[in-house]
Amino acid sequence: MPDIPYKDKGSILGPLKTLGFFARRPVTEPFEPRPAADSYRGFHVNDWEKCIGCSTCQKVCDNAAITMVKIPGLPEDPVLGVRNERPAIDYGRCCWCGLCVDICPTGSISLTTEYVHVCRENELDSYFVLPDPNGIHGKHFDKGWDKTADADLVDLHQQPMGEVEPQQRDDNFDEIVHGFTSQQAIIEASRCVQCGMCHESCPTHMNAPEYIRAIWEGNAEEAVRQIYRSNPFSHVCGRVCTRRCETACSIGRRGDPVAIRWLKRYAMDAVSDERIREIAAEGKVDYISGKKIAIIGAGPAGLTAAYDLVKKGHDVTVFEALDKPGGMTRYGIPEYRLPYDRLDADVEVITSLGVTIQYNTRIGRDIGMDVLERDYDAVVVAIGLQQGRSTRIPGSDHKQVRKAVKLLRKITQGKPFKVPRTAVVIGGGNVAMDIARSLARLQKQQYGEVRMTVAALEDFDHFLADPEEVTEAREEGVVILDSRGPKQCLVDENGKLIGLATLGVVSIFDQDGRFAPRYDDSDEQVHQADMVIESIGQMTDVSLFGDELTERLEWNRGRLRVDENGRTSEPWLWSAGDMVFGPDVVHAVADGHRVAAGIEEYLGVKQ
Amino acid sequence: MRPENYQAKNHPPSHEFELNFGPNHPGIEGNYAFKVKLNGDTVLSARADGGYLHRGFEKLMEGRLWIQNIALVPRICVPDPVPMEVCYSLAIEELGGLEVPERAQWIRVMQLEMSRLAAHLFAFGGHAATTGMYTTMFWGVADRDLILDRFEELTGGRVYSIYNIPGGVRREVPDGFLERMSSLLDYLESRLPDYDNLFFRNQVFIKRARDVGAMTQEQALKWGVTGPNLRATGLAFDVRRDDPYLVYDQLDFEIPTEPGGDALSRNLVRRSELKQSIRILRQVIERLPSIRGPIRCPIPNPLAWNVPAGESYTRVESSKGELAYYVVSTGGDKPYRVHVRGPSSMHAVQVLENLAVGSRLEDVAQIMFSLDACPPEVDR
Amino acid sequence: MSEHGEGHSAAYERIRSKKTLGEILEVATSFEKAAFEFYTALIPKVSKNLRYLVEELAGEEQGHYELFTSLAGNPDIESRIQDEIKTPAEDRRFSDFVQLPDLGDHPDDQAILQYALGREDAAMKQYRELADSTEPGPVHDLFEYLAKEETLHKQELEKQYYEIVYSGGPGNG
Amino acid sequence: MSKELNIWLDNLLSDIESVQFQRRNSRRVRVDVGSEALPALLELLQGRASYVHLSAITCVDWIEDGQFELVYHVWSYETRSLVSVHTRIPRDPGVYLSIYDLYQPAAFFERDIHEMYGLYFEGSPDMEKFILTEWNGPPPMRKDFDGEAFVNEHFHWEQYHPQWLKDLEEEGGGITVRPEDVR
Repeated sequence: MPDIPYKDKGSILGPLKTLGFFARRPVTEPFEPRPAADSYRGFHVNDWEKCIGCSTCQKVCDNAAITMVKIPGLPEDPVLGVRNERPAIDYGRCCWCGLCVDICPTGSISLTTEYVHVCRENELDSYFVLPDPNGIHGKHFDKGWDKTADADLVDLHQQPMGEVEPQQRDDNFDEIVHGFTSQQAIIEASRCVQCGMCHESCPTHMNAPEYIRAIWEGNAEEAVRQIYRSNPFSHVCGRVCTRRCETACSIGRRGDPVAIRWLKRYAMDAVSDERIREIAAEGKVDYISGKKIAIIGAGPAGLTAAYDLVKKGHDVTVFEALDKPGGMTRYGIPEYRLPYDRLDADVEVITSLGVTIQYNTRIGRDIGMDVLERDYDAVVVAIGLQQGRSTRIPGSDHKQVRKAVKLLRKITQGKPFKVPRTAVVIGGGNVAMDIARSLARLQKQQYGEVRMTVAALEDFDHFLADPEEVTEAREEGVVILDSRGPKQCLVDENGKLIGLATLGVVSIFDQDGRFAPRYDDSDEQVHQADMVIESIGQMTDVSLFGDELTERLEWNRGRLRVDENGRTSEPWLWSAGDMVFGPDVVHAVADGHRVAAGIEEYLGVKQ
Repeated sequence: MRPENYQAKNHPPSHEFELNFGPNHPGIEGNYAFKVKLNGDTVLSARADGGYLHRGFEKLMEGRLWIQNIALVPRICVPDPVPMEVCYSLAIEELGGLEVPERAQWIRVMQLEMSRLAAHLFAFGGHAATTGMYTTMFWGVADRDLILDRFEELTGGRVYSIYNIPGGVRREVPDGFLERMSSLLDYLESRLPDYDNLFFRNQVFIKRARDVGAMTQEQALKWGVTGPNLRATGLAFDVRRDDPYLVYDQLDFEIPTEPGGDALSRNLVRRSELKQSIRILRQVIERLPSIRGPIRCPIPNPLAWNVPAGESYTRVESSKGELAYYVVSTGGDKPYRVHVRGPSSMHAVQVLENLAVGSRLEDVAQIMFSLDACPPEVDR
Repeated sequence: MSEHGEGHSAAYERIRSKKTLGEILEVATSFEKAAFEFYTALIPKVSKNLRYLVEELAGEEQGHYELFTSLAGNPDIESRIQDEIKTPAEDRRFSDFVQLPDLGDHPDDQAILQYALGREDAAMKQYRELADSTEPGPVHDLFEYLAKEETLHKQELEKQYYEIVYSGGPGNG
Repeated sequence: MSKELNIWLDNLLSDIESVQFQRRNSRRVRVDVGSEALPALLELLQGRASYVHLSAITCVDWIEDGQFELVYHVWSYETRSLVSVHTRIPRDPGVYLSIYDLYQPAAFFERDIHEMYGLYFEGSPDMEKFILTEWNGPPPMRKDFDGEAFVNEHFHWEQYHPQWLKDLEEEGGGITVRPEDVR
């Protein structure tokens, strides 16, 4: 036991010790509020430039002190994941715990060192505050409790996605991405803060927060059910979607967005095809409407419309010019990105509901549009962008100058062609990567080496292809050159293609952000090649309409003029998909839903 | 001067009176009240009456996400909030299998001892006030404030630090904090002789407190007394040593006891514990810089955090005695049940009711304060 | 290059021999008129979905035509022209590598744009040459102005060309 | 010594029928016992195994099972270990035996459980209300009592309408998501 002298009785002079206090300094507290500590949890400030209105602060607030308020005039952009809402704090409820700061995905909100607010009873409204960068009383106070790496409650890192190593994948078309394990999927799903930005940015407004939540709860079937509310092409979208959702994801503001696409893929792979068919059939009406609908093109737009319409009891026939369904998702996307059996599974869900697909039937050649107009209650044209554009530079009419979309189709169909020993691709989009990587695989198989160059107009800061496509293509031996403008395809005196000449690009955009490339004549390069593949753009072949219908239809800058439901100027004719909106699977799906809704409404009126 | 409607009341012949201590009695804070039945100045029987100070914690916790409760639990005991946060966090860590980094454990110990110092200064300051020695209370509160300054610096909050979360602590220790903490300890240690002179060696206090509210060790054990109150009956029991948590098994400290079991002994135990807490804090300040690493293990997104199903019972030694949390999870994002076993509710109801009987009216407040019960935790 | 191209070339030669601004404008005006008439005649030849393109080109040339007409009638043209040429636009050599096709009976959008680019390029170069070969003064300023006008129009067409032809974008196909 | 006691305790508990026992670590033991055997088991633990300190009694409302779970946490100062004895009783009628005879602190815990869960302990010295003296509703800690709904029904929230909000409303903005919408 330590000796503490409180037990001895002390001296009678003890009280005199108090005289010593005269020598001590008095304690004086200033009247003004004392400055608070550096990480004090005082009143809020919110950087409105950073804040995106995701309302995560509101969800974590343990005292229900946060109200979201819409502020007209602030930017609002669902595609970028920005809402014009900002949190307002009820200081009658707030307890200054700072959880809102720690969880804020953007890091916009922080607490300050300001802590005094006084009001009279009739000024209670002053308890309800809309924090902006200026603080509650418009006076500057230093930041207090602010976002730090230690305190961050947002997990900024995605679960790593396993991939086949380059050496194992560069000579075959096996799928590269492994997909999440259930453990990984649950962890990844748990990163979601349920802000719903993904839902708003998705062209078809997938219920991503709901299916992510279901995955997190370990309920893959419920996730599939949520997925099928808005997307019957989810094996496809789970693999190759352009995933605007992840661009809009609020977690992506400071870290990796939630891997929404891979989560969708996980849910779809986790449930058996048979069970998915059952879930997709839920809600199908039990009567036959007696209406007949023709859909031209068995791609995502056409088949999505077919899916919706067949569930409403209509008789739906899809006409497909080729011998298999899927459109560009089959003939444009290489198998290493989207295995055909997964695409087949998506399509089988739709056919299992009663949709008939008539293959090898080209409308305009085998059946005229006039026949469809006569025999069906409504017709949907969803033929996509099947034709490749040409650069039409000198020499581009050589037979060894090919178009990427045609070549990809050939590879999918397994039609034989002579694989070039050396090839150059003109273009920098995902299609360019697809053809380059597909040919590289064939080169590796046949010649044991890859001699493949991609010459893109854009520089890497403005590249069109996804970064992972570029990385993976390089891993597979493809050389990617940026800022190269095609000048001429070179042909020798014997008429043999020997390569492509390109010029360096100094800049690609003008001050308005429009494309206006400037070349440097002194920077000319020649890329040896016995094949040049053009992959610069695609267009629709509208010849199926014939001259007469083309004249009857209204057009808008080269594309069919459609109303907000996708209906053309002809009351029986709808148009959907890439041919309306440009190339994008998920947009095509959204469009399929849109025209299906339009047709449903029209048929109701027509009765 | 009597009101017009005044009428003398006929008192019952038994000379028994009922007196209500609190909620507005100056001797007790909060809404908790204490009713005594008197014969003259002698207490015949006593009855604790719960109030509504911060009521309904356990129910509230069932409706909140796991992490949201960290803002709630410190309120259960205002003078000594840190053990609440730590004990709750420990329970979730046990359920979730979270490994708290060593550095975070040391930081937790530091706060726990800071909180104990602050709480003890408050406790004997309050006791002194019940015997009319207000200077001690003023000093105690003023010195406690210096500790709160350090809390403010470390945690961003003076009283409710809301600094411990499942997995560790929320922030790294600020630069220069340990030096400032060290000089605070020097100051507090230099104050101990002042407190001894003013209070603990003061014959007024000793004579007033001796044999007041006395209990034997046997009684203490029977009544479920814990903490300093139990140690004041001579039993050297301390959860920190006997059921160790965090890094207390790596620390060197003693468990002061006193034999008397009375109000005096209870205060003397607290006085001795001040010194032990300073001793522990010095060790933490020495060791902490060499313990590197994270201050929190990775935890899931709090909005989507399912704590694995199960139950855990975690105990810590708070300044008032044994504090325990029984937490049940059914695997959901909120607790299914949280039971707070607080020391104060036990001391302030049954123990106080027992001790008060037979004592004199003027000692009731002393007995209450020597037990150091915390009203919000009683009302919990 | 088609016969229209040759026709332009001969006409530019004609300009060179002219000295007064009024005369020069008169000939330039006739170019734009010829182009306008060419596009107008093309409209019914192309498929309906592409007509917008030719219509726009015709409209553009008509605008030029009207501009030149009003310039010729403006007594203050000298000062106006001087105002306009302070920041001559720079030529980008994009369309240099676009082959000039035979437009044929049913030209597609790319062919039409290529033709238009070729025409603007030729006009721009001719005006530029004229400007470079004249002494500083009102005549020089007028050629400078015309060269800049054609340059701007050509740049606008180049952008349109990209947007139509290089529409690859970040697609999936 | 404590180690021997632990072993002795393990042996003892595994011998008793209807007792499931699980050693979590050197200082934590979970025991599940039928409600009829619980008082005897506690008596054994207290009398023969030095578990003299009743740390707490917890009640858990397993409403879906129609049961209350009672957990008795007892501590031994000698073995320095804590035994949590779990038992379940039917939620209805919700009557059980008091262990006040064994552990006096039980009076407080039992009184609290009675007040909060409506579970009556026969033989407990004091089943009077402690906090809820003015409450006639259902026992509030039961799962079927929704505290938040009660509060929203009976209390008035301050409805703020400051000038900045009025201004925003004039411009077409204003409140979009209230906190109660996301709870």
